[in-house]
Amino acid sequence: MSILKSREAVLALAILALLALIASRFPAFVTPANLARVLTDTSPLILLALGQMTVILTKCIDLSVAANLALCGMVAALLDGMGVPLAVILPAVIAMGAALGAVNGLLVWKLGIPSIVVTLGTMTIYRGTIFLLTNGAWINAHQLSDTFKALPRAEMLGLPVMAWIMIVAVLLVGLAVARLPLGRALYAVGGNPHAAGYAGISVGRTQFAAFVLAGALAGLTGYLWIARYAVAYVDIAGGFELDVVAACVIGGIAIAGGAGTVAGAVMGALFLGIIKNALPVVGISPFWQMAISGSAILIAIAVNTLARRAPGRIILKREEAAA
Amino acid sequence: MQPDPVLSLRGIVKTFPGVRALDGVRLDLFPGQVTALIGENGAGKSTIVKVLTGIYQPDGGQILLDGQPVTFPDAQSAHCAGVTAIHQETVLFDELTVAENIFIGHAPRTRWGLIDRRAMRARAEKILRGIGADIPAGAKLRDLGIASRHLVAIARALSVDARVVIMDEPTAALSHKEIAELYELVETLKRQGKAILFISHKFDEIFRIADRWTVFRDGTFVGEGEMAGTEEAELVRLMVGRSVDQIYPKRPAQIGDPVLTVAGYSHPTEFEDITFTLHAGEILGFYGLVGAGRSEVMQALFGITRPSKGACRIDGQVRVLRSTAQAVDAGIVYVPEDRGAQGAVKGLPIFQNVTLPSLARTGRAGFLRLAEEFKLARDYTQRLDLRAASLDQDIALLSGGNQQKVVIAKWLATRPRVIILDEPTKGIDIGSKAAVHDFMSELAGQGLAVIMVSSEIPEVLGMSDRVIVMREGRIAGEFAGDRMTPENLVRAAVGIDRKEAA
Amino acid sequence: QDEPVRIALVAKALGIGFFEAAAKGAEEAAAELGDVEIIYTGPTDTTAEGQIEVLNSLIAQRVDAIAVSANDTDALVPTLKRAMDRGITVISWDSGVAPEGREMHLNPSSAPLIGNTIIKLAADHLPEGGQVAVLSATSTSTNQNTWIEEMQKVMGDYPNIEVVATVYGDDLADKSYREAQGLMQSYPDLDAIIAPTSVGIVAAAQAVTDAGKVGEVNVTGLGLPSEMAGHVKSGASQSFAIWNPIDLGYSATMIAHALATDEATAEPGATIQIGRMGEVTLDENGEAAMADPFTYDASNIDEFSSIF
Amino acid sequence: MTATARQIPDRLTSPAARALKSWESLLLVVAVAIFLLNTMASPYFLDPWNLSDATFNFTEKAMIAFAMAMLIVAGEIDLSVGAIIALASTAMGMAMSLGAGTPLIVLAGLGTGLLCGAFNGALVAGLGLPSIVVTIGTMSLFRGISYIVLGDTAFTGYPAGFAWFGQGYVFWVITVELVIFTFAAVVFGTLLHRTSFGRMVYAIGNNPVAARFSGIRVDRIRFILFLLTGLMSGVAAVCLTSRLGSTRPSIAAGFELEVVTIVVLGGVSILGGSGTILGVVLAAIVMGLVTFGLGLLNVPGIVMSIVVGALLIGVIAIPRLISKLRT
Ligand SMILES: Nc1ncnc2c1ncn2[C@@H]1O[C@H](COP(=O)(O)OP(=O)(O)OP(=O)(O)O)[C@@H](O)[C@H]1O
Ligand SMILES: Nc1ncnc2c1ncn2[C@@H]1O[C@H](COP(=O)(O)OP(=O)(O)OP(=O)(O)O)[C@@H](O)[C@H]1O
Ligand SMILES: [Mg+2]
Ligand SMILES: [Mg+2]
Repeated sequence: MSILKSREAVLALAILALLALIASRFPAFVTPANLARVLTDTSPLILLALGQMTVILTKCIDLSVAANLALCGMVAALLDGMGVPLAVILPAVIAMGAALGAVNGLLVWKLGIPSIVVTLGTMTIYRGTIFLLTNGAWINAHQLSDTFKALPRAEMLGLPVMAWIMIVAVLLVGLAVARLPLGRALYAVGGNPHAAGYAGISVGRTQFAAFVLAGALAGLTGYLWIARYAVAYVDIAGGFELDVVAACVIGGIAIAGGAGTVAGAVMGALFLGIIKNALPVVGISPFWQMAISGSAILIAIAVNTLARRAPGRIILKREEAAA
Repeated sequence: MQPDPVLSLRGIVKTFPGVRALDGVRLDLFPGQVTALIGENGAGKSTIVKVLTGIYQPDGGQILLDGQPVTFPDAQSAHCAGVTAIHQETVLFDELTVAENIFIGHAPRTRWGLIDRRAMRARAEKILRGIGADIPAGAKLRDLGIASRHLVAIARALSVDARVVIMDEPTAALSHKEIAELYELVETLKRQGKAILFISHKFDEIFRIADRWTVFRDGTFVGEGEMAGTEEAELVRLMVGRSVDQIYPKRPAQIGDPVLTVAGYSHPTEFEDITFTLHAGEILGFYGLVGAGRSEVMQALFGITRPSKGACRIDGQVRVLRSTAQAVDAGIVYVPEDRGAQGAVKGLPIFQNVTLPSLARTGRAGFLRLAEEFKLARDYTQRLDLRAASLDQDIALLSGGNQQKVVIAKWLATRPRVIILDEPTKGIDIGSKAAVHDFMSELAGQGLAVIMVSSEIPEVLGMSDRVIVMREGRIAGEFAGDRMTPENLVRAAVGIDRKEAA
Repeated sequence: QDEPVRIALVAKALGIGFFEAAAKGAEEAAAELGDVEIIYTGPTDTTAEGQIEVLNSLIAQRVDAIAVSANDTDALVPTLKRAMDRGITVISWDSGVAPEGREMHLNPSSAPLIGNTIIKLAADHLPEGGQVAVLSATSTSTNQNTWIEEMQKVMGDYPNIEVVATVYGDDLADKSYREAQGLMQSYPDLDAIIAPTSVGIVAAAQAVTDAGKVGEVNVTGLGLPSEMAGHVKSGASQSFAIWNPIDLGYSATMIAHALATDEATAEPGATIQIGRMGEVTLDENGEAAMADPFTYDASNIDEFSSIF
Repeated sequence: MTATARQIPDRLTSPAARALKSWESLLLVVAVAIFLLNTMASPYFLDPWNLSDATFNFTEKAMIAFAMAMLIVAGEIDLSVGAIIALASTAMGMAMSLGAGTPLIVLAGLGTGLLCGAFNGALVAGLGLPSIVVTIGTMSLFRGISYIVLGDTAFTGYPAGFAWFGQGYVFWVITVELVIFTFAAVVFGTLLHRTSFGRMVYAIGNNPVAARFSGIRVDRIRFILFLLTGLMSGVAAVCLTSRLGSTRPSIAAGFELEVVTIVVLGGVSILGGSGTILGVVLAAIVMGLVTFGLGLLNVPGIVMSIVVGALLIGVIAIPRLISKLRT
């Protein structure tokens, strides 16, 4: 009973039901190999959803994650073209993503500009910067070195490294959110910003930290994305920011801040990822896909929000309880 | 003989844009003693608390701890210095557990820098047990009731090894059972040699637990002394700058015909079978412990929540109230308990706050007429003796008491038949309180039917013609005339009769 | 006349290798003609609205000619009509606009020929017959749709080949990749993927490589030698075709110049000289075809991969 | 007790003095500066026909921005406006293919806009769901329905009379769209600033709970605001469809963020409770001038968007930075 009450459990059931539904039309979808593929494909969404979750927890939103990803990915590709070894590229793009996130964070923290405005602006600036870097040119598979392309697809224990990186990130973020003072501060800041100040938690600094984390994850994902799809151009992951927000919302992260879990974010992303991967496979016309994922988002929001609604204070005691 | 103060403030100055909240005040706190800080609304009491706990930085002056000057650049450092506070606002977080709420900001850590959840939980349980609270440390705060939350806030203040404990209006939201427990806690702390700063507007409790007093007025220090041998009237005079003679100026009113008749109002979870009649010119008091469901009933009458059963008649006509707009049309208005969230529309100027429910009257064909709005706002705010720089000033810039006046003005301007005042004087200083009471009497005298929800017995007894007591969502008794005694009210409110019968 | 003839070459979107190469060809034509200024521009992403804003600013600058590769056959028509009303020569190339919106359209090749080529490329490597699927660009891109239509018309010539699906990768690398993966998943016996788009073909080749199906699934269609070189060598793609985009940009510029300077008029049956490419003749729809598509495979890829 | 009553003045600063220090005056200065810069930068800028063409860069987005501004003042947001345009345009195409004339086609567009607005409104005001995520969902849903209807085809061949909305001129260089834009500005300006409805919108934006406790029908007003946004998206759909002369499901992609950018640049607080229609008008003009001026210099669109992004942050950040440095 109390298990059913948890949003995460409901979501897990929904995912299982979805898989069962797909399997009934297309059994091959649920083979372990294919599920591993879906997991790998969904890794970028999960990675970004982790960062977005921390940002949303603090009552902010980051619309610039996809642009950040694209810019970092392009820089990774350019560095690779210059012969920089991967061991240097990887920390460099993560740092760069974090720095771009820090720009958002600083504008929110120090100038108090609402995050939606800040990231709406930096979103176009970051993406435009890619154009300025390359004059719009694409970087194609043959221009990327083999080691650069190989890392995310190399397999370990049956799963590509890309998926392993995602899993490690989920565990690390999960641990940080549950066990680091900063992680707990995310909830405090989002749940009651006024009170957070009284508890000695700086609202701005916590939001800044969330933006930096989201940025670092976007930077990492930028490299993974470019290496996986072996092409870099201005429009990489265009519009992906809304998918990321949708994943968080489906995962039960309250858009008003202060409530939500890492497990929820991961499952929200998986839910979207499975739908996106399954629709082409089960032979649903491509023209139906958009409407179907839109409906899925709406249903998820309705279920999440209505379930969270406070059940009232219940002043009246039931007679037997009082006796 | 007086020990040396643990903590002394000298010449503290704090200014906000446009307001000098503290102007060179001093304050001394002594070990094992309770110092009461007294002052009108906006005198600067909460501001000094925030200066002491590192939330605000003073613009001038000195904080001396054991005679040594210290600074508290943030809440953490005040904590470390052993200064802890139960703030006027709740400092709790719904999505965190009880233990986390108690320790947020100073949680015990493991070697790896992670939060040591086991240690945190054990310590939280110990503190909770110490204050007699039976609350599981692992529960999420959002699952707790109001009283438990308050205990968590207290536990939080005790979670550091404090030398100075500050309590800013800790009893404002408590009923007298919890208040009694709080007094015991204060005694324990005193015995442990802690210095306590106690802020309250209620003189009975100040006289009961404080050893010393300090009075602020308009951000300045006006005096201090020993509680023993001090008269209430003297404190009031220091505080207000004049004497307040009559606190409950209830004038006998002409009670007229029934205006509002409520029959069998019920709600699935909040209240049941609420039945009463209200007459023109009458002040009907609603007493009960906090959480008895009085506000819930009033909000149902005002169309906020929908009753599942029951009927409501106004002037004999059955009215179905599905929205606040319908309630206002029917002539019922409600001055809410939660001024900040439900009363004032902060961000809008005073005059717009006043005319909000009367726009149909001040405007024409849906278009605004500013001149009419200013006229209406001026009429009613001046009758309530509002203190404001101008009518197009943002209401958020007013002190709490003055905001309350604007909210009352807003409703009077609709010329209602019934006005419901929910805790109209909660957190209001003694001078403003008298003004509100005075005004309530005047309204009743003019034939308005008034419902006053209050948790303060003297106020209920002093102002009401009749009192209804609620307990756990039901009417527990109705008292008028000679039967309106403190004993009867309290018995009904806590259900002593039932217990004795069982 | 002192002022140079200003010819605007409008791409579907900036940054795509194919159009960048065409721009090179346009510059080549300009150098040959002398006294010609090329304005190479386009929207950031492949939308009609973006292209209209670009066209508006070109109209405002009173360029002499506009040569556009359209993101939408119909949506550009009103704007291009306005351009023509203001005395600007308008032609379309690569991806056409409806006849009311331009004076003529330069097809890179004839649509039937392309339609036949793409299926032939697949069929040539499937002597026993088999299943093929089409990975297109957006569902709204005119040229893709025409080619696929033409391909369907000649399917009778390849009785053993079955087209099992048409999917859309929207000219986005990741979406195309996922769609290609989906195809291999849904049709385990798939023998070839035909992607008549330079973005799609690369993504599909990558997907086939990643799925370890090199040799099983042959990727073919239309692509750029520079982008496909690696995949041809790896065997993910046996062969693919394309016309030379440099030539296309060159020809479009030549035609735009001829029409703008009234050296030629655009009417059915008219013949227009296009420098080193010879001449084209307009059909009754005002369309002309530049040249046949050219097939690239392991034997010639290195020669071209450094050019475009 | 009236004996002690003191006089409280109505105002301390005159409305004129306030206006001078307002966001709108700042925007006006920015607009004039950009106008002068453009005049210097390109010889083609100061030409009535070119300026008239330039208005197309913002008129449709601005029409929606007015309704969106009211919605944002009330503390809500609608990210589905671009998708509503697509669906409304599809409905118009269907009406046309069923043989409807221009008036019916227009009605189909406006009606669809209203329906979409009602759907959003019902989810937000009726069920109490957060608008930002609801409209992220309906954004996919509405456009998705367009894709289901149209697939890879397009509606073309709208009647000649229909072209008037997006391509017609009322007088000399004054386009029909510009007239609709101006009319919408006046109507929304009046609605927000001169009526009780507008006042209630501000009240809701500042404190929805207190607004409800003041007898305002908060949910009904929210619903109406979504209806208005849907309606204006329908109007924009009519104009855009007429201007393009055709309908595809990808029409108006990315409009929502540009509309929100105009609104925010116009000084409307994204947190609700403040902002003016005049600000939105000026912001639309500033955006139009920037994009058109840079377009004349053949600057790629993405570079323009950098400029717009920087403008958005800069215009908000610089005053704050200055006041921060002062203290
Ligand atoms: N953050 C702030 N910004 C501006 N003014 C403030 C701020 N905090 C307090 N003030 C002003 O400072 C003065 C003192 O406020 P304070 O909260 O200390 O009063 P108080 O004595 O605690 O009153 P109450 O009894 O109502 O709690 C008031 O005039 C208040 O309006
Ligand atoms: N479980 C709870 N969680 C959060 N807040 C609560 C809870 N119970 C009560 N409160 C708050 O405490 C205050 C008093 O509670 P409530 O209004 O229910 O008491 P009441 O008996 O109706 O009347 P009164 O207003 O006289 O206290 C209100 O502001 C209410 O919002
Ligand atoms: Mg206070
Ligand atoms: Mg109450």
